Amino acid sequence: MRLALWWLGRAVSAAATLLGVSILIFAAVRMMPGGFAETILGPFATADQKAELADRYGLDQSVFVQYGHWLAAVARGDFGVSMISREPVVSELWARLPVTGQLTLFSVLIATLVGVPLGVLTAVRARRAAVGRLLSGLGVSVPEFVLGSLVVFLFSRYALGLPAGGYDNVRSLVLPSLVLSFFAISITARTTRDAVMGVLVEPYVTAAVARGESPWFIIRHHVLRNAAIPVVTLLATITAYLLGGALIVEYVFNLPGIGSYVVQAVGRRDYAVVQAGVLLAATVFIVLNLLVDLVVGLIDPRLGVTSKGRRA
Amino acid sequence: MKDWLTRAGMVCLGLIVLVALASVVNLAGDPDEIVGPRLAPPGPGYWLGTDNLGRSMLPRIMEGIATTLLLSSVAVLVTAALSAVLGIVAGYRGGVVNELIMRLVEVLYSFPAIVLAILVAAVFGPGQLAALASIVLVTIPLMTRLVRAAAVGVAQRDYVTAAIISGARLPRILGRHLLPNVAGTIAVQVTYALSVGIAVEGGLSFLGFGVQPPQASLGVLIQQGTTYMTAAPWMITGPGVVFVVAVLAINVVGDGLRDRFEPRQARSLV
Amino acid sequence: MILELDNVTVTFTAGPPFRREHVHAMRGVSLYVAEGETLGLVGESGSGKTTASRVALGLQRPTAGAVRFEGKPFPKRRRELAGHMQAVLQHPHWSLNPRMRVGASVAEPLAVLGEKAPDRVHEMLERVGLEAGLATRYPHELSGGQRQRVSIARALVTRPRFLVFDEAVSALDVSVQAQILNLIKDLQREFGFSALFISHDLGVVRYIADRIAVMRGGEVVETADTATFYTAPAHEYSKRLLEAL
Amino acid sequence: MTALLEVRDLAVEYDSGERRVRALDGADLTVAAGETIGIVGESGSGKSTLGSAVGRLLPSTANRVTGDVWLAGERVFDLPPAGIRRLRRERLGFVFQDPIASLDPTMRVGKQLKLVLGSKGDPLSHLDRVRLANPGRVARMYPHQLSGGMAQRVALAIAMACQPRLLIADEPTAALDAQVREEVLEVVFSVAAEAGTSIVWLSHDLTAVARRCSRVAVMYGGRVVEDGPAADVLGQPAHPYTAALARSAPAMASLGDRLSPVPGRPPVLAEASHGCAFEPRCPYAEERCAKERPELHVVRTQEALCHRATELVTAS
Amino acid sequence: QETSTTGGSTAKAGYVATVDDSLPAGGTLDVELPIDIGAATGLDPQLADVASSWQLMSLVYETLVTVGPDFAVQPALAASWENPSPTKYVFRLRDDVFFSNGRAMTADDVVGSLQRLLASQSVWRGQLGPVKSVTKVDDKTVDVELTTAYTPFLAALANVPAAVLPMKEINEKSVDVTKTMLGTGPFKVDSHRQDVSWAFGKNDKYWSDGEPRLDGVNVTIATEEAARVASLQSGKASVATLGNVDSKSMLAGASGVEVLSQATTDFYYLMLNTQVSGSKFADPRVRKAINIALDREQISSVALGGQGKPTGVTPTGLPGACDPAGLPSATAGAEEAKKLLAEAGATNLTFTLSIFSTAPAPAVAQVIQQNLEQVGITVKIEQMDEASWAGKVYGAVPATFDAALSWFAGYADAGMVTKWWNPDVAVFNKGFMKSDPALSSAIDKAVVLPAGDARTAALAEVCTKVDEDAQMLPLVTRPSTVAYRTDAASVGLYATEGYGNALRLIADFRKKSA
Ligand SMILES: Nc1ncnc2c1ncn2[C@@H]1O[C@H](COP(=O)(O)OP(=O)(O)OP(=O)(O)O)[C@@H](O)[C@H]1O
Ligand SMILES: Nc1ncnc2c1ncn2[C@@H]1O[C@H](COP(=O)(O)OP(=O)(O)OP(=O)(O)O)[C@@H](O)[C@H]1O
Ligand SMILES: [Mg+2]
Ligand SMILES: [Mg+2]
Repeated sequence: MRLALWWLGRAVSAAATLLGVSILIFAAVRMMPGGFAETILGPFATADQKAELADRYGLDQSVFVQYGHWLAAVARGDFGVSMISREPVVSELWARLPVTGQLTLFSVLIATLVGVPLGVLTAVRARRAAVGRLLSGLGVSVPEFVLGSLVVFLFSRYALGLPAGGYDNVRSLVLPSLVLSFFAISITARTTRDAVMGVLVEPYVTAAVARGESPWFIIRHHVLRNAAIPVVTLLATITAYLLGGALIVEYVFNLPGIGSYVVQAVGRRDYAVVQAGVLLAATVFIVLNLLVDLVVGLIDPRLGVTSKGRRA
Repeated sequence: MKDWLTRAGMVCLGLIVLVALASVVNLAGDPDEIVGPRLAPPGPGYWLGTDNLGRSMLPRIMEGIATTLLLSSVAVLVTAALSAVLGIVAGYRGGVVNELIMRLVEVLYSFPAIVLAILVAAVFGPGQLAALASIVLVTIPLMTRLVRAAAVGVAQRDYVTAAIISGARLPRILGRHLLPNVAGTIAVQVTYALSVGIAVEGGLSFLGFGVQPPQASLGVLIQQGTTYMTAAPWMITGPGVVFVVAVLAINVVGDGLRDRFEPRQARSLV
Repeated sequence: MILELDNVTVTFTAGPPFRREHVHAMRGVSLYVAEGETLGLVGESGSGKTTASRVALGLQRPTAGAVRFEGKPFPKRRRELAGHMQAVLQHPHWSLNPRMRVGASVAEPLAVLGEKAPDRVHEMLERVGLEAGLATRYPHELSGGQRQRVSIARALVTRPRFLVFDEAVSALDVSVQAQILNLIKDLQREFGFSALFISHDLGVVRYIADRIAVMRGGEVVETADTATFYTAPAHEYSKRLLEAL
Repeated sequence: MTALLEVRDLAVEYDSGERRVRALDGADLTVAAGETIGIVGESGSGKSTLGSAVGRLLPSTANRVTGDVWLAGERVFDLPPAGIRRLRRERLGFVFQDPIASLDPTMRVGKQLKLVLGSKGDPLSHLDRVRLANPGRVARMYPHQLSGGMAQRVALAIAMACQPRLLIADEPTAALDAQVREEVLEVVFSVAAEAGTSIVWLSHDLTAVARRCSRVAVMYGGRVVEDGPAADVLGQPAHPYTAALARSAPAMASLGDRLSPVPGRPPVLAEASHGCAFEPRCPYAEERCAKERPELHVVRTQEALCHRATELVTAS
Repeated sequence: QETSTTGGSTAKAGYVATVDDSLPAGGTLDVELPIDIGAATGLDPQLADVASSWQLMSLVYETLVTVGPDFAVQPALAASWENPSPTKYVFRLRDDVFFSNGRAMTADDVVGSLQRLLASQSVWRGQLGPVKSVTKVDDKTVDVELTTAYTPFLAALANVPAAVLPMKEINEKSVDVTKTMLGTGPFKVDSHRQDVSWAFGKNDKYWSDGEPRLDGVNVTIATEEAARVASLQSGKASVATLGNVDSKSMLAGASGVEVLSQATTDFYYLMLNTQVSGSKFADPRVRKAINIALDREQISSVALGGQGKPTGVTPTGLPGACDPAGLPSATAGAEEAKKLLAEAGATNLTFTLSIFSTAPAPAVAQVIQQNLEQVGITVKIEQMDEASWAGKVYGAVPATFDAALSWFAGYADAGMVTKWWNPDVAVFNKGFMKSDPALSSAIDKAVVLPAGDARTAALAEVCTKVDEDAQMLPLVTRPSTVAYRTDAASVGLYATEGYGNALRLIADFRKKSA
């Protein structure tokens, strides 16, 4: 019962966020300069053509009416059709989801597998962490498009064994994932470092040291679990970020993913696509946050115990 | 306790600021003037080579540093100010206010940066102001969340309770008690946001929403340099090195700050 | 009657989302504090002492029951009570804003009332046995005992009629504890405030309280005069507590 | 070396970059096997530092300036990392002030005990040993679900799991309320007695310590200023500081009495003190007290670091 | 072994590359292009108005006539034609033409297609000229009558919007040309994913013997230049079009990649808005001064890496185009410009130049900025995404911008593009340009005159008038770059292209097995 109530609360909050996102994005795409008419039909289009297009997509109605129609359609699972391809937006998003999804997944995996150990290492060897600090700083200091372009160039010119562009199979995603994870590794490492350093000053770590446990044992059994919460929270944020931020990598590696799809749609003011894409991103974000709450609840049994702990 | 790395980072930042100041008086020449052949390697008159319009890279890099530094620091200050208000209010007030602010932040999170950039450019007209606003919008969600987290902790403190018992009004509690005590968090986050801001500025240039030509910024220069990576490597080397050094330095200083604000020292596990 | 708690119940919901629990921090607690009197509130950890003090301070709305301060229910706006009640809280480390000079911290309750009286701040500092020169220091430049004195100075600067001491000396070592306890007693004699003194240390409470209430599991199991209590405790639990002393 | 623990002239300084604190200023302590000794002193007198130094658990900002610690015949500060770990594992047990915080919050109690015991031990029997009712239930609980008293018993069970020769308890009851405090102390002392473990109990409560320990050592300004049988130290202090400390406990005062705290503030040393650290607060101080470091004086059953110890005792 | 044609060295006159005929037919060619067809009008060729769409559609659709390497009109679906009077054209259709669905093309398809075009909203309707009627004479003959003489008629007929559509199927509604492509061209569409890829298969019944040589063409859409360069280097693509003017030096180190620079008749132009109230360019002297100050040679050499050529309104490279060096603005000096500005009271003139961020527009704009600085004009560049730019330039009447930069396709006849200088005809520029009756009549006159000296002179006059009117200032032609792998493909490319179609000769391209 309580569980159901909790879920209900979360669902309401999620719905509110999605509604907010939808209103904002709906208003936003219509506020963007360069109307659909000039953009999609081009400068040569006649007034009749513009009127016809507006009529076909209901763009001549007031924004409120349009929003109402759109919302009603969305409720039925109909996200509209792209003005460019005239195909349902959902089917195209669905077709592109695997690319972006895998790309994000791999990047998050890499970020975790590299960033967490790196972060732990730099935290434990706090005094000799210069290399680690520089390494993790490097990730933020090399923009994705630079790294991406460089990798694409090198791997294509010197045939280094991995495909550098286009999407055929999972192998095509190796390099993009690496490039994309570069930034994520660095923040994961930093967050892990902060979290681990926070844990290292906790009395139970002192207690473990006092028992004569080995450093590795302490890290494995006590530090990792306790440092996991901020890291897990961050990973969700990163996942959401990567999902949206994959676009530059998608462009440079010419991957047919969602990021480039939505950006292209923005460029053409293809309203339905932008709206659906943003709503998808928001949904993923919300679902991820929900997952994080659950996972964090599993890791830390104290959660939900209120202020008390902090006061005494 | 400053280690050598933090100190080195500070020195680098100092140098970079000096270069930025020097560019204001065009110490190394006019960054917009076409001085030589296109894509010329380093030579007399253009010591770091020329770009694809035959402009000398040296003054352009200097201008780029100034632009980017100014842009991202102003943006980050704005972000810090807004995040401070939103985060503190959300963290202290909790309940509905918190929900509202955090949802708003979440909404921003789910917005693609490019849509934000276009919209902002539409409102302010393309240019520095728009780039600035874009950076702010992109960096605000994370910082607000972190400030809020810190504020929640501070709001529990006995001195806040004491102020409430004394009958202090909200502005006093927020301004005198919460703000100064989350300032550390903000200060640390500012350095991170600064490096993110610089990166966002670069990303905006990649998408064509950065500062307006002919003004140089590190983002613009690196974006162009990337295009000409093979034909004119000097176009990426200079700005690239400056960029990496700047962001690394900021990060390292941020780390140092963080360690300063964390009074508890981690024990060695040995 | 400065404070009355009438059949107050406070219930918290806690626990992770999928295992919510209800904690009854107070169940049907009735207490009063008379003018000029110090009520000692003792009990084991988690028995609801702090919750009771928060209710008394109007920081926590009871789930059920009534609270009357100076004979009236708490006003909607906290400001109307400004200067009437104060508290000295448990942790000397967190009771002072680390970014505020000590003098400013002490002056804050006055500032809230719109008064500016630097001499009163200095006078108050002297009263709690601190040099006035300390006013320009930051909390981290003071010892635990000094900090706690500052908290007391802050609490007393508006001459409130009612004070709550929640574990105000528990974190201090014995010798400092003694200084503070003496100080509280002296000041009470001089200012005549009423106090709710919370502690789990029966030795301390015995020294300072006129009357003693014993809490256990959210309920008040015994209320008695200090002398009576220490010589002839009525409740089984009180007896066990005293044995431990 | 027959003693279990020998601390000789130990000086430890904390260097936090801008400020240096000399936490131990030549502390001496001897603990024989099976002995229970209480170390008392005001906050900042160096108790915790001494306790940590025994297990070489000082934070990285601390450095040992002089002195040595022998534990079971080994020089603690000369051991290689593996050696000190073995020593901690086999010879030493620690119990800290905040019992809940010293347990891993994300792990069930049983699991934590199991980690310490390895495959051989049975967690339930160890929980039973520290008189926890219903060990099976406790083993399945998380630290935050325990009361302070329960948590401290669990911490004790963990510390005593490997039958250490020496148990260092750093204010193990400071966070507990009065009743629980006694129960926990009872368990600590009886479990240690059963195992033949020596106890070093760090506390600021002279009365409580004197009641349970065979010996009491009083610390002041980073040195052990008085050391002797508990009853004597409490009953007839040889050092003026001990005397002042004994007078200040609220429980000692009778109803209506005024407490008499130790006047002044405890010192924070930045370097080795030139004379007696208690000199500024001492009612009996004379000229040499500020200039000469006091030597050890044997007074009755006690040893005291006071120039005037003998003199004052005979006077009183 | 055989080395293929490398650049212009072994290519015939009029070509930058010619196909090696000795190579065997067959194979599928991988091509990468920066953009897909993308308009709300879908795949309907008649409504397509940008060259990138024409290029892709030309794989499937064909026109009655086509243009040769020298812009001479050549037979295509029409085997021959006659021009009995200036206003009458009689086309004899080939009799071996089939749509890729197997149905033979008929005169009805031709007539229906042209009539459909004339009845449509297409821009190309205007370029086709004053067509009075299109009639079927017999199964193989189609008659087109014009109301007045119109010299660019055949050139206009040679572009994709005038393609022959499967009218039977369209009328039966069994084919929706906005969603599918069905034509008589060398290839047919096997599959298409918008903005991702196309797979074209061979049209087995293609009329030209032995063509197409390829079995198929796979087109990948790769927006980012770096991605296309990478595909060329790795061999993932055999042919790609590139946008950077320095592609050649950037790909210099990549073995096996040949970069071809193709001239086009497309050209950049600068718009000076005279319609906004308080326009800074209302005074013709100001516009003229700007025109004088523009250094088209420098724009070409600096912004376009030397690949564009200065042009008047008649695109340089087309027969009969005027010589830009002879225009009044080219012969006057900076002093003249300053004087004009002073006379107009426009000293310290400052204006904003709105551009889209797609390269090389920013480079062109920056050179313009430098040019105008020489005469004391301050230019502020305002860069935005293409959609915002379009909104700003075409979205409002009167338009709100100061000045803007764009480019026109130059087409295959020197008179065609001049029409856009008459806003009453062009319409889309009414928001920022006022019509000049003298210029309009000069344009009308030049369009009508048959090719020859008289037309050349008339076109030259149009050039001069445009130069003096200076509301839309032609700048330099826009180069196009095509790169291919010499070990994977043999390609043919005209030296100059009028309809932006780098794949014009694809039916003849061959694949090399690496
Ligand atoms: N905000 C809260 N949310 C949920 N539970 C709470 C909250 N505050 C207190 N509790 C619970 O209410 C009970 C009483 O808490 P309270 O703080 O009043 O006890 P206490 O007697 O002051 O204990 P201590 O001596 O440890 O300070 C405890 O079980 C506590 O966990
Ligand atoms: N990590 C540290 N860094 C710097 N100074 C320290 C550190 N730990 C302790 N000190 C200082 O060393 C001195 C002795 O501290 P220690 O913790 O040993 O005292 P204690 O007797 O245990 O006090 P308490 O009763 O408060 O626990 C104090 O002045 C203290 O401020
Ligand atoms: Mg409490
Ligand atoms: Mg201690």
